[in-house]
Amino acid sequence: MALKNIESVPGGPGETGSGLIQLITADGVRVPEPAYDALVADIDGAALQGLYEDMVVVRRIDSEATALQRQGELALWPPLLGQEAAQIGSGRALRSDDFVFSSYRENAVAYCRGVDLTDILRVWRGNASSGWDPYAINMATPQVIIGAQTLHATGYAMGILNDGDDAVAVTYFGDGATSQGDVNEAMVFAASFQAPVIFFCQNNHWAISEPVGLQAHVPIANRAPGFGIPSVRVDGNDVLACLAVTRQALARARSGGGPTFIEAVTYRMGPHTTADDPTRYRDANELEDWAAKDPLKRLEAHLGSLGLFDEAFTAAVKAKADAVAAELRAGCLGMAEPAPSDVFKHVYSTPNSWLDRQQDHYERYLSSFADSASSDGSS
Amino acid sequence: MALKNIESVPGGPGETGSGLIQLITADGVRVPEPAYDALVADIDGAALQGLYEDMVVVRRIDSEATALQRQGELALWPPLLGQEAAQIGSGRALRSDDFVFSSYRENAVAYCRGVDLTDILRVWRGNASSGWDPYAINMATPQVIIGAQTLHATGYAMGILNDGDDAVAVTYFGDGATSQGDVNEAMVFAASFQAPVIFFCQNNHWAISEPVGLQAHVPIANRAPGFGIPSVRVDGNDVLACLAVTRQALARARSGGGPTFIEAVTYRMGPHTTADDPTRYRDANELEDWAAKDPLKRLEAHLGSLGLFDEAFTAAVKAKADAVAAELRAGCLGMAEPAPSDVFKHVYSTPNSWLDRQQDHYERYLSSFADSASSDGSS
Amino acid sequence: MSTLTFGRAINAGLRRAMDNDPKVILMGEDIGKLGGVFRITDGLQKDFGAHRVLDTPLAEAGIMGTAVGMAYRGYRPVVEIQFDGFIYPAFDQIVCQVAKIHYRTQGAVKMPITIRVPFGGGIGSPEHHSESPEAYFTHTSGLRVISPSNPQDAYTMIQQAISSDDPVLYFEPKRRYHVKGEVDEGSDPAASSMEKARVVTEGSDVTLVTYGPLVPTARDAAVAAGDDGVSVEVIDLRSLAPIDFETVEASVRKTGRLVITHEAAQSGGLGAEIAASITERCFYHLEHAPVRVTGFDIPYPYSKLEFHHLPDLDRILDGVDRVLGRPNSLSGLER
Amino acid sequence: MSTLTFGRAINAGLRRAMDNDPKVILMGEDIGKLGGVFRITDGLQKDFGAHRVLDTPLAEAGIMGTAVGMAYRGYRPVVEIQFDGFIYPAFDQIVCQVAKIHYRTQGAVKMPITIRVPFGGGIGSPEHHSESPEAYFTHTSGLRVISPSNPQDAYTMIQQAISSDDPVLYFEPKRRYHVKGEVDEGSDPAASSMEKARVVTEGSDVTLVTYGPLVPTARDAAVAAGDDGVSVEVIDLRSLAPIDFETVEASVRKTGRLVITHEAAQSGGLGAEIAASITERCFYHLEHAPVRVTGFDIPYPYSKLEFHHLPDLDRILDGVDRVLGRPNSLSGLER
Ligand SMILES: Cc1ncc(C[n+]2csc(CCOP(=O)(O)OP(=O)(O)O)c2C)c(N)n1
Ligand SMILES: Cc1ncc(C[n+]2csc(CCOP(=O)(O)OP(=O)(O)O)c2C)c(N)n1
Ligand SMILES: [Mg+2]
Ligand SMILES: [Mg+2]
Repeated sequence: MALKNIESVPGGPGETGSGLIQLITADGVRVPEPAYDALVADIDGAALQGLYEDMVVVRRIDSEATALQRQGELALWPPLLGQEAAQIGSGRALRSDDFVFSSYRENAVAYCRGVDLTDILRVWRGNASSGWDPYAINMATPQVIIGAQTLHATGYAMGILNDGDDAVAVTYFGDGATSQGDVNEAMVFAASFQAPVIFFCQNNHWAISEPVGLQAHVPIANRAPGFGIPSVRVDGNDVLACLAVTRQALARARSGGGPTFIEAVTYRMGPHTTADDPTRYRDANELEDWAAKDPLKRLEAHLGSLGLFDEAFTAAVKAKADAVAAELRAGCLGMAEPAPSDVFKHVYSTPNSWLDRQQDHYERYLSSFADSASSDGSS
Repeated sequence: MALKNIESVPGGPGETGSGLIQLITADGVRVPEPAYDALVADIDGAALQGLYEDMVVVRRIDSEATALQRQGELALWPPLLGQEAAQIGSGRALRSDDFVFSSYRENAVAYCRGVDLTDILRVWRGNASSGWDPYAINMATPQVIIGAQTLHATGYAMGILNDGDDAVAVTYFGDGATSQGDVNEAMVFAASFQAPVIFFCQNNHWAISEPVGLQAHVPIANRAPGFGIPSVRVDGNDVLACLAVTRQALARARSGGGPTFIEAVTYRMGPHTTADDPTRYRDANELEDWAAKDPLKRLEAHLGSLGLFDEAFTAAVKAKADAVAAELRAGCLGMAEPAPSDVFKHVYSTPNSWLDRQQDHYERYLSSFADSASSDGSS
Repeated sequence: MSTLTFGRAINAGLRRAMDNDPKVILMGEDIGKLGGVFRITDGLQKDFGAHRVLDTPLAEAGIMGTAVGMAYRGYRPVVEIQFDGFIYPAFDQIVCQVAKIHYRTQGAVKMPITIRVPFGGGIGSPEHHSESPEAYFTHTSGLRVISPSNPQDAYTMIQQAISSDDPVLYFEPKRRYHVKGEVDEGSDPAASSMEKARVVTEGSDVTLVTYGPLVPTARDAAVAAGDDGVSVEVIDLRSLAPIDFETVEASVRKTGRLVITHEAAQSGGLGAEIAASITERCFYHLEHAPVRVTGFDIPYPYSKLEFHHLPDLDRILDGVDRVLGRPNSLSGLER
Repeated sequence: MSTLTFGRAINAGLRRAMDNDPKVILMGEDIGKLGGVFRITDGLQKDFGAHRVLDTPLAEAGIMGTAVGMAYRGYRPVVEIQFDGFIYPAFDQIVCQVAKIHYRTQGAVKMPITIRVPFGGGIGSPEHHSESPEAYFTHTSGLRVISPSNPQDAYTMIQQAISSDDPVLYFEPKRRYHVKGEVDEGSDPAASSMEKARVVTEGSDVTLVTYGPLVPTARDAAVAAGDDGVSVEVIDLRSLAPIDFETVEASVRKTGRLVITHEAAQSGGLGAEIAASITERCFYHLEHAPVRVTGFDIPYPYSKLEFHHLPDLDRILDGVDRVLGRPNSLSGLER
């Protein structure tokens, strides 16, 4: 007996073996999964190609943004490399009137929601506290406080119930987040009110430097049933399986069946953010193991087996990705700079005497430079 | 579909039917429970009589304190009426070097720990922020912030681990408390560090006016396994069963097996506190149903069936309870009044210039009355 | 005009806000059948339904976080925190979410959440039931903080809070719940501003600033001082963030002397902000440094000692003497 | 004497405290193998073992609450909060437990917990990574709050915090982590008090009070003012609760003018307490109202604007001009 950090647990939350819903294997083979096949019966070759294109595009957004960060154009970037299937599979299952509350890593979900590409970058360039109008794409802007958004989604879902609507709130969070009180309270509220909310946990095996075994000793999907919430553990690198389980959860929520917890078992192939150095804490072998399960590769193989991965298709996908990357880069570089007195905007929605006075004083201060010397352009 | 409070759920946390560990039925019949019988094999007739005496005494403490409150001698009192078996059964299982972190309702546990009776009342009389030196009886003073103490117990247990000791930390909390983030985080930490801590939840069916069905839709004991913590649901009105499951959990913890969660299904037969009026929210029938399951009555019946409930015994128990009640009352009435400058004591363990100045000023203020007029006795 | 207790006046205000706007939803622990431990929401669940008055699970972060989600969805949640000392589990959601989402989303999302907090001491309760945490919130940008001191204000200001598009902390002086007063239930809450301070008693020698539970105490002190020939102007702040400094400033320009009293601990309490701001605004009108008469820098004490901690009439009068340079408890102290 | 960065000086202080007392245990997120996101605990898990340097689950209330339990058991936990903006989930455990248990148990239980908080802005980070929450804690009775401004103090004060039997918030000015300075690693932390302020630069015209990240800025401002013929005395508070008002008072009695600067929002910030207390203590020595140069009452802004929010040399000098009655940005404003 000793006090210590336990890093990995046999049969624990890091294991991928048992009870994982999978429709396409790591080798690209479509395997039957009776409870879920019907849910994706409509996904024909063209739809699969569409999902593939999405994944390529978001991976390209990710690498372009990482490059922009390296070039000093962004202050920081949280890559989603490796998690494309989890985000595209679930994101593409949603209706436009569903509402997403995510953390900071769900750029692929934002892409599915139809976000303006430039908007994704505003916050990481330091040009805004967040990028978009949540109501324009029915997705809240990134949440930095780990787990806080899960309660927002639950409350939003309570509002849906009260409106008699059949939309669904979907919240994304990580394996680390499951340790936060907020996430557990969200499950309590969701169960108590039978709210139409989906808890979509991307278990990417890491919370910065902490392996998932430090947060939990049993699979994370086991947590929810104890709150009275059905859960499912899905291969998070299998886009079709992610689509299927999300559709199942959405159908349950829309028909009054309440919340569902989805654990998508995936892997953060990059650093936590561009400021992180995973070599300090992570074994290179682990990365290699997961590279073999890459979500794009397996869909390539599967499409190939269907004869749908020809040159015309890959060229079209590449062209799309190039265009998106170019738009992203242009949007980044062309972003308008904020004005100094923007710091005072939107703190309150109605005038506030304290702040108005401070703004007045600061503007006088700034203009005192303009008076006394040549303007420094900051006012 | 509508937004509403759900009060009771079939098979939910309020139900007592299935999977409940019981060694003595409501009618006082000892029933075999193979997994637990050996754990209480040493509990002979005399020991059972001891447990019965304990329960009578703590019920008497409870009613005497309630009377003291009605008479204006206490500001408030949180009765444990109905929960005697849960508290005595578990409390008597502990070793003196185990450490208890409880809420405000565990006066019977404090009794088991050997608390000075007067100390129980200090806080409710308004004469102290808490009653006793935690290290004197290895039990923290009552925690008012719902659920906070579960983390303290877990941290204490981490300290035990680090000391290489085989003591156990035990935390008591209610059904309502299980909704708090702290309680869920405590389970996360306990599982992560495999800490020797017992989560003892008294599901007394109510959190002030809120029925347990509003906090949870499945039995509370189901919660822990999802955190990787074994759990057991026990008849909280069966003192022997409570003793048995606690002993099992203690043995597990002492031998390096980590935490256990115990849900003792019981009933708060009185008001939440003496300030509460349960007729506003609670059906009288429910109370009647539970009166039939009274923890003392069933032990009386059982002792009777063993020929151990004769007049000599009941007279001795009554005498003991009377003596305890008299001691309690005398201790209450005889409590020394605090001095005004006690407000400044023990805020810090070393001198603090801000507070010292305030104390000096206040003492000058008080003595200005002594100077200018006859003393009002407050200084 | 009807005569209502403070508590019933809040109840009436809630009722009117719920009548006027179906998006107003109450959330909290024990607020349904029980009507809250102080009965402030008495009868509202019965009349408006369990979908408008929600008994929530016992988790303050959960209540606040789900209220944020309801606000995202277009609702105007009114959250009851059962006692002052139980607001801290919700602190993160209040400070990082409720206060910041409007700013974060550049005005796209509004957070019209009202957080009702019975606060303050003097009711003989155990730990965590008598605290005055207002300064934590007045220091938090993005929030508005108000506190009524009488039934009419309680009635009007709860409606103003609910109709504010900004989040509002509404601090209810619980030891005054039973105080009765005249309430004009037909009055239009939009006709006045919840941000204006009110001169309770006019006076010319000393300005005495307070809010919430100590307003009646301050008024009594003014009467007592008057008997002693000192004319005290009592100001009830009503809004604690922002504070209506114009009103306080105008008074201090007249009196030249400022006493501030509150129950909260002195260091870093609201009194510091008031003293600092008024000194900035009218330094050359001040005859004496502003005097603070407040709770001590201690955890709220057990009830047998609480009236040593809480400012009362005598301590306020001692402060008035101090600001006037009359003999007082600190006379002769080298300061 | 060795030359260490601010960050390495904290690391060295932690190491020495752990060497001296096996009851010192570090807890936090990512503090083990990674050494923390700022590398402050670099190498400590390797050298002292995983039972002394605990990577905890991702839950701040959990970290703080288990630290309380460890303290009950006789340990001296040193908790790292990864960034200032992530302390709020632990607020309840800090305010209701860490701060109050000694009082609650009438001195029977000690809470020698040190809470390390990298704080303040200026590093170009997104939301929640640049906050200055110190005033929430200086208003919380039962806590001590300190903030070092240079490597030597960082080294000494972390050891003083850990050996204090009271809980201590130790605020680390993260934008200064890379500043280098001389550190006497043999010095005895018990030889000095963490509660004493330090006069950084002597001066006779204006007293400039600050702490943590703005101390170097204040020193630069004093130099600039000196070039302009104004003699500024800079005081580094070091302890924020309690504040060593004797040192500030002595300075203001000499200069008659006080400027306070901090990054936190103005309203209810520490500057208010300093202005109010110093006005109380030496009103008749003041030539002008104390001037505050602080962050605005806004959520910490996105990084492209953060240097508009943060006080800098020019804004401090403008404050100095104001307190001296020299031409300044507010000249001519009717105040
Ligand atoms: C309340 C809070 N504590 C700490 C952090 C710092 N932090 C940012 S990301 C992160 C790890 C999150 O891990 P996980 O939930 O698994 O999500 P992932 O980053 O893997 O997507 C931490 C500790 C934070 N943002 N918020
Ligand atoms: C953080 C917090 N919120 C609210 C309260 C008010 N309160 C006191 S007891 C109680 C109900 C507790 O119910 P439960 O956990 O079931 O324990 P029981 O009283 O039934 O023993 C509530 C809501 C509190 N003490 N602390
Ligand atoms: Mg993760
Ligand atoms: Mg209960």
